[in-house]
Amino acid sequence: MVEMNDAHAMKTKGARGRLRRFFSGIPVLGWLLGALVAVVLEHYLGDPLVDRIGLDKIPVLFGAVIILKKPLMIPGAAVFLLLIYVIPIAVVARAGKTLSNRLAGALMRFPIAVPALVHLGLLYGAIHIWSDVSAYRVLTLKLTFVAIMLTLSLNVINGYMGEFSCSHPGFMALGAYGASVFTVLLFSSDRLFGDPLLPEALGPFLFPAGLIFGGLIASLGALVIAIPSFRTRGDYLAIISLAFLFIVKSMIENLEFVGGPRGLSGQPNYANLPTVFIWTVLCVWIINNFVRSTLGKALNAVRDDEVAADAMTVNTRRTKMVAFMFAAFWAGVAGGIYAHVLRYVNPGTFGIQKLAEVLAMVYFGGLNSVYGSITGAVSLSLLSEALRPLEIFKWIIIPLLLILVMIYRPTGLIAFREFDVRKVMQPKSNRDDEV
Amino acid sequence: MVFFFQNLVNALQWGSFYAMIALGYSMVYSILMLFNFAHGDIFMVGAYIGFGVATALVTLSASGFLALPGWMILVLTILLSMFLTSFVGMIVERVGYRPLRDAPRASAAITGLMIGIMLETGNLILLGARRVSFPPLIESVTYNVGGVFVTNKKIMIVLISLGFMLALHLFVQKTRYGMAMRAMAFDYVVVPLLGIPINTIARLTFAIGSALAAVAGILFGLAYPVLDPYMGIVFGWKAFVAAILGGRGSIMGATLAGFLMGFIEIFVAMVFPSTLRDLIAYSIILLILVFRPHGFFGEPYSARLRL
Amino acid sequence: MRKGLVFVAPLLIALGIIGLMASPCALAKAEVIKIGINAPMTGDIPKVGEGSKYAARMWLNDIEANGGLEVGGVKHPVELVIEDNESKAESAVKVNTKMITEDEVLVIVGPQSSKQAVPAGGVANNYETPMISPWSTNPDTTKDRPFVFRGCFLDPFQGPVVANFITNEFGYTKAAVLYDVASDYPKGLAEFFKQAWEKLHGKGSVVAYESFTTKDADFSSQLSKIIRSGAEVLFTPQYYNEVALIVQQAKELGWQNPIVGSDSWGSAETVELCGEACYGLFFSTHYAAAGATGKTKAFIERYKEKYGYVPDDVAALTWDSLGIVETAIQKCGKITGKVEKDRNCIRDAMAKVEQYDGITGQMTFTEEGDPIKCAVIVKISDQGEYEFYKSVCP
Amino acid sequence: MLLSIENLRVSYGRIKALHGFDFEIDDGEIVCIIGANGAGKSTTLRAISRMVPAEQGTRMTFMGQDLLKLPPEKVVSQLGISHVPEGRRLFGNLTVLENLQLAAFARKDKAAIQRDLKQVFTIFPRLEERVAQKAGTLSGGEQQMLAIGRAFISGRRLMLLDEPSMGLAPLLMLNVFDALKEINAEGTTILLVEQNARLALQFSQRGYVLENGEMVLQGDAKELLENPAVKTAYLGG
Amino acid sequence: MALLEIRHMTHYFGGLRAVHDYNLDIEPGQVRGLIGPNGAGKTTIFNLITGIHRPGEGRILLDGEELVGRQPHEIAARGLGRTFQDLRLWRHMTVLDHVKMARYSKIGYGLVGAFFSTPRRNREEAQIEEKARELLEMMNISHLADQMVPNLPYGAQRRVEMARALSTEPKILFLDEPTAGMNPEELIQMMGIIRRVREQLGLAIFLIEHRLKMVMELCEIIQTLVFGEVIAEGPPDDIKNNPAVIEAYLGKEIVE
Repeated sequence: MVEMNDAHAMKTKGARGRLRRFFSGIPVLGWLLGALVAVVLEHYLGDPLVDRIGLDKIPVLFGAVIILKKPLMIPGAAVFLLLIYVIPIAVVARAGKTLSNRLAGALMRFPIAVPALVHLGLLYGAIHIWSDVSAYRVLTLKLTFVAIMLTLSLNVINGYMGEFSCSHPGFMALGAYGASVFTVLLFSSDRLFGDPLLPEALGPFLFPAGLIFGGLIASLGALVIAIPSFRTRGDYLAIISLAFLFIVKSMIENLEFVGGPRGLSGQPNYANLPTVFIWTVLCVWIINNFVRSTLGKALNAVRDDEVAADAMTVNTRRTKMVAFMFAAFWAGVAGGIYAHVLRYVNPGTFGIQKLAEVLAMVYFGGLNSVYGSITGAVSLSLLSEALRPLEIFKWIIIPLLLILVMIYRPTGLIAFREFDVRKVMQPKSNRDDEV
Repeated sequence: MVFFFQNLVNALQWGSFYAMIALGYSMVYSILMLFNFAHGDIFMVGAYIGFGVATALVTLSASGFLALPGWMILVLTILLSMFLTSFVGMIVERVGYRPLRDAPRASAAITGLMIGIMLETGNLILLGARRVSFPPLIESVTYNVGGVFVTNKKIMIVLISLGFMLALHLFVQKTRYGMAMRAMAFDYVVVPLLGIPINTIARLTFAIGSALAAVAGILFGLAYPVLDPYMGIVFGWKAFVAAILGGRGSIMGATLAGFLMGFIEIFVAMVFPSTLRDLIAYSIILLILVFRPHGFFGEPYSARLRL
Repeated sequence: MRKGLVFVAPLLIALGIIGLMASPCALAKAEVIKIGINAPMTGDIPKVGEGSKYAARMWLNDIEANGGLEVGGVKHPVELVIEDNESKAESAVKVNTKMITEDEVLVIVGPQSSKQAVPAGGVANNYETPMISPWSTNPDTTKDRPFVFRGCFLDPFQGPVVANFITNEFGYTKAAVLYDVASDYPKGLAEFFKQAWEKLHGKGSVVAYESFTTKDADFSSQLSKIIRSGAEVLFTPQYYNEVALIVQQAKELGWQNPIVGSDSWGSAETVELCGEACYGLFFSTHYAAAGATGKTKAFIERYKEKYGYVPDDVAALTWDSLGIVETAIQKCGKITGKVEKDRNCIRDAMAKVEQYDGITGQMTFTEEGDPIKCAVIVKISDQGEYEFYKSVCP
Repeated sequence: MLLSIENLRVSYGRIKALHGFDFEIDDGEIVCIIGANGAGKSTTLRAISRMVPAEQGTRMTFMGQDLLKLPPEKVVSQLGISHVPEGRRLFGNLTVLENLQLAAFARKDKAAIQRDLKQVFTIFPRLEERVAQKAGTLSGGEQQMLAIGRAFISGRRLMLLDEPSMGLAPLLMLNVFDALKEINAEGTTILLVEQNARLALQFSQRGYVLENGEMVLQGDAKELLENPAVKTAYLGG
Repeated sequence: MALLEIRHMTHYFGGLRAVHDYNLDIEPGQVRGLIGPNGAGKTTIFNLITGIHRPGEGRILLDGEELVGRQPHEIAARGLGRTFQDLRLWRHMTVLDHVKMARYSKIGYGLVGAFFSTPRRNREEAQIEEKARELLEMMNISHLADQMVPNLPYGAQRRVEMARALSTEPKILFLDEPTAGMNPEELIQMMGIIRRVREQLGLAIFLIEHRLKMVMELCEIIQTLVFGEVIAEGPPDDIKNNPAVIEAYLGKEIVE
């Protein structure tokens, strides 16, 4: 696909084609380096530059607020974006093209883990420095990461396996409460659970255990849906999962020991940016591994034709069970992180509204695609943050956008595309030289 | 015993709302194979249109220009609102569903959700955050029948909704449009091959579903006279449950399941501590579906039921 | 490469010049005081958001009419940053973070309901920014958070007030409670009322303790149970929209005893929605609109004139919270422009506010940041107006 | 000339199903299109009944009227072109009578509908016996009869038949073709698409042979039957 | 003892009798045919044997082991591979993935391997892929390995299905109308493929067909099924001349 696009770009005339040609052949590594340079620039030169061009502050979400709220400052914001982001990234990526290609090539000679870690390290570096400018960015990023995990895990059921599951907020709630009870009970003094049972210093180390605990509880809950899914599919299963969501919510409201409708607060502050990032990467990595293995592709076989799958030795029950429990596990982990980011949970959060949000992200981004889920989660999270200045009209614009996407790309922006880590990191051949 | 009958009366009224909304859901769902997640919000719009029409008529009547009795206003309100709301339904169909008829059904579900959000937000923008109070069109009279309290409104609501359900049933069974709808529910691709305009039928389906939602909205306004822009969400989703619980393509099924939902909610609260109502009520529904995996009148899942 | 630069450079320069020209050269003026309002404009309770917004705008108008907020002799312009938290915890936290770190507000007023105020309070406390939630009654909102205050009294106070009032007024001994189990304010208040009632009349004196779920509209099953239980009075600490339905349905089911409510009844809409069915009922609240005197009356009249309806308690509490903020800022003596310093100063001043004379009564903050204030019992008159009935102080 | 088509082009996404098929049918004829699976036979029928859009450059006229301007339901109700789709596609949840009545959806002439209904029952007496039965419970042959009867009522100037022999035992197959002959004798022109080339050619007057979306042969059916190329390719030697 | 033994298999759908007292013996390497008019219950017999439906009565023994009551995937893994009349390919999967998927039962790396991409998984996946490519080679469709199936011509889709069925490493291959909808040319190719498969892999084959020419040429023994009952069984020549068969099924066409 990628090659085809490039080849296509070669032929197209005009500014767009020229632009494409100009930037073709830059590996992901090159772009990452560019981004890193840009964020470092922003970090050190952002404030002086802002003073010089008369902005109040560094535009926090690429100037969205300024564009929508203070049209007079748009030129300033544009200058800032150009000087800090567009030009440095473009220049570094383009000028370093040969170098980064060579570097990427050299890295690929190591076992796959090495280039993967290098790329992730660079990505994290860029994100970290970018977010260092403002706590608001940190929070937005954390919640975006949570959204990625949620969307991706729901895509396992709704996209890869083709069921319409409505229970995801329920799984998330189970995970959030599971992990919260774990950490609050063990490490924090609280109105409901009293003094911590373990020394607080252990907390950050056992936090992963807490998240896994939450994930496992969510997995257990998923059995309630997985078992009926052996006998029924489609709409009826959608209703079962919806009923499950109502049940979970009502159950938590009735559980006094976790605070009932008042919610549970006092989660220790363990969910810092690196932790959230690492868990998100883990989630993407494991889910991607799974859906690319033959065992995982059995989900697609079950979706496209269950009878045929069965006849081709695919254990469909096991497949469904694994899919539901696996997706629920990650929803649970995401819930646990969510609870520790906000440091408060209440059952009201995990209702229909959350469901609509996650569903929208999955279908907007694209079914059956890791790329799609990441795109959907990131773009909708950032969009709903960036459009904040529109106030209530935001809730006209975002739905409208989604409707348009559904009409013109019914399976979402990037659907049915495999996420091949190796391909992503590979050096790109330089076509400019060939032409 | 009195207590039981009291709750029975209550459940009948409550169930008729679920049934009415589930019917509209079921129409679109079975005929076009789409989840119309905007239906709950069309119910909301219907209630607001009803509110607008009723208020206008009451004012008109009070001004002496056109003195109408309460029941007359009610009848006019229902008819006018059905008419107006059916247009809303048709617009929703045209904008949100027709372009997606051949898309995966889940995409249409998302569109529906989004249209719903737009309707809610639109209401909020237009009318502000105030909740409005539905005018009491008829004087409420309470009858005490051996300790069971029944109001004239309750009787009227149950009767009107049963009447509309019967009318719908007859329409679908006896008229050629109804026949075309049933045919479309079975296999819509070949419907145009018989000279039946598919878009007309789809529009009609949405129009009827929305008109029913408007009736439900007005009756709801009479029984529970507080309207707010988000009133349709929970109702919509629960009616969605009822529509599918009834079984695909079954008007009887949707009606029964709607009443069943109402009965479950009321009677669970009657027997068990009411804090556990949702927990128990939805566990019951979940169990029903586990043991009757295709709803009451539905067929086993076929390839067409896929998303 | 070079070609690209040729393209971009002039564009860049042009943009730069425009940017420089357009930038406001505001340097010499007095420091702007920014106050954040974190309110639910969309989502479950848009009405609450609207009330907060209107009250805040009115307050700002007053300040602007004075030419700014005078602190230590300098008039500072005031800017309100109003953000929508969509009635979501997650969004409330984002909004708080944004207002604190991006907009650099000095104080935050809101979020209103506890679901958002509890997590948002954590953020405010972390960043050492004073926050006052006008309406949140959950103890967790302010607990162990020196920077977080609230403008209303807590459930443990209101519960006994109502219980005592009913006992003294009617002499009943059997009470029923109907509340929303999924909403923390009614649930908390219901619990404290039950405790207080059973303390007065012994265990089992709350003969029916029934609940429903947010957005429910039919309470007939619960009400039937309540009627059968033989309760003499019904306490329902619900929001005004539900009050209307509960009261009407109770009447239809043959309930003839009094129904008593809490401060959440205190909206103009209660009577508007409920109609005659609510006439003659009592509820405890922060202030009574009808029969109000002095500045309370003035506030109500101004608000009504401006926005077309009698303000509800959220608006009044928001107004008072802003008043407290104003007092604290003035007490602070000086706005330095250094955000951290000003915030700390304001917090300290707020903690020391004593006998603030608001439209919802006099208040003083406890160590936890909760106010000590009096409750008012209001009767809905036969004209549908709120009449001051009596005042109960802790 | 009843129907004339020039340069019929249809694509499904990137796959071209038909590239430039020309053909015409005279009033009262029986014409068949034969060819391998995927040659574009069904697509041709679908394009005529406007179920799939024809691409730019296609011209289609029926009795001098431009077909391409009409939506699918008008093709049936205004021009009287009926289509018996592949696999019959009856409404299994409706009774036999309802299936037939539905076919008259767009028709207003009550008396004529009744007359046509009678005629269907004379051609297929089996259907009259099962009038109140749900269509889904009919046997394969009865279903095919109903499908043809339904098409007969919905429009009778031109009938498009897509694989009427599919899934029928040889004996039943012949019954069905006898009935089609009868319908043709009543004045309905028939365009037939068949997998079973021998049967189709024996039954028709003229034939077209499609290969990969293009017409490779056309002519008198009897001649095509004898054509050595057709023989080896489609008649099994 | 035969490889596959079916004794007295009877099945009802609702009150409708679909299959009555059906018996079958298949020896290793044998090619058998099943013919009969539409609705006679041929596909039902396939579905009963492969476990999609559970027979009401009767026993099905593969190598002496009872199959009745097992899940379809277990039965398939024990060596009953099949194709479907209506193809039943997976819309969103590549040709290669189809063939790989059919080796599901042979995967040993388990969930740990699936989640964490262990060396064992990579090794096994590589082996599976190699085997799959061999099969594609055998079907002459290796150049289509990365295509999505809906993009393929019909004949190629049939081959994919065949490759997929073979990938389960069956002892007996059940072919349900493998030439449905094919033109004569494709039909001849398909017959070639079936012969080759049988020779190279030494499978037993059981096929349902409408095209008598093909059945007669390929099969050693043919059963004729009418209304769920076997009315004749024997070598092709016997069947061709059996008056009961002619009357019930072949009808005029053969007589002509």
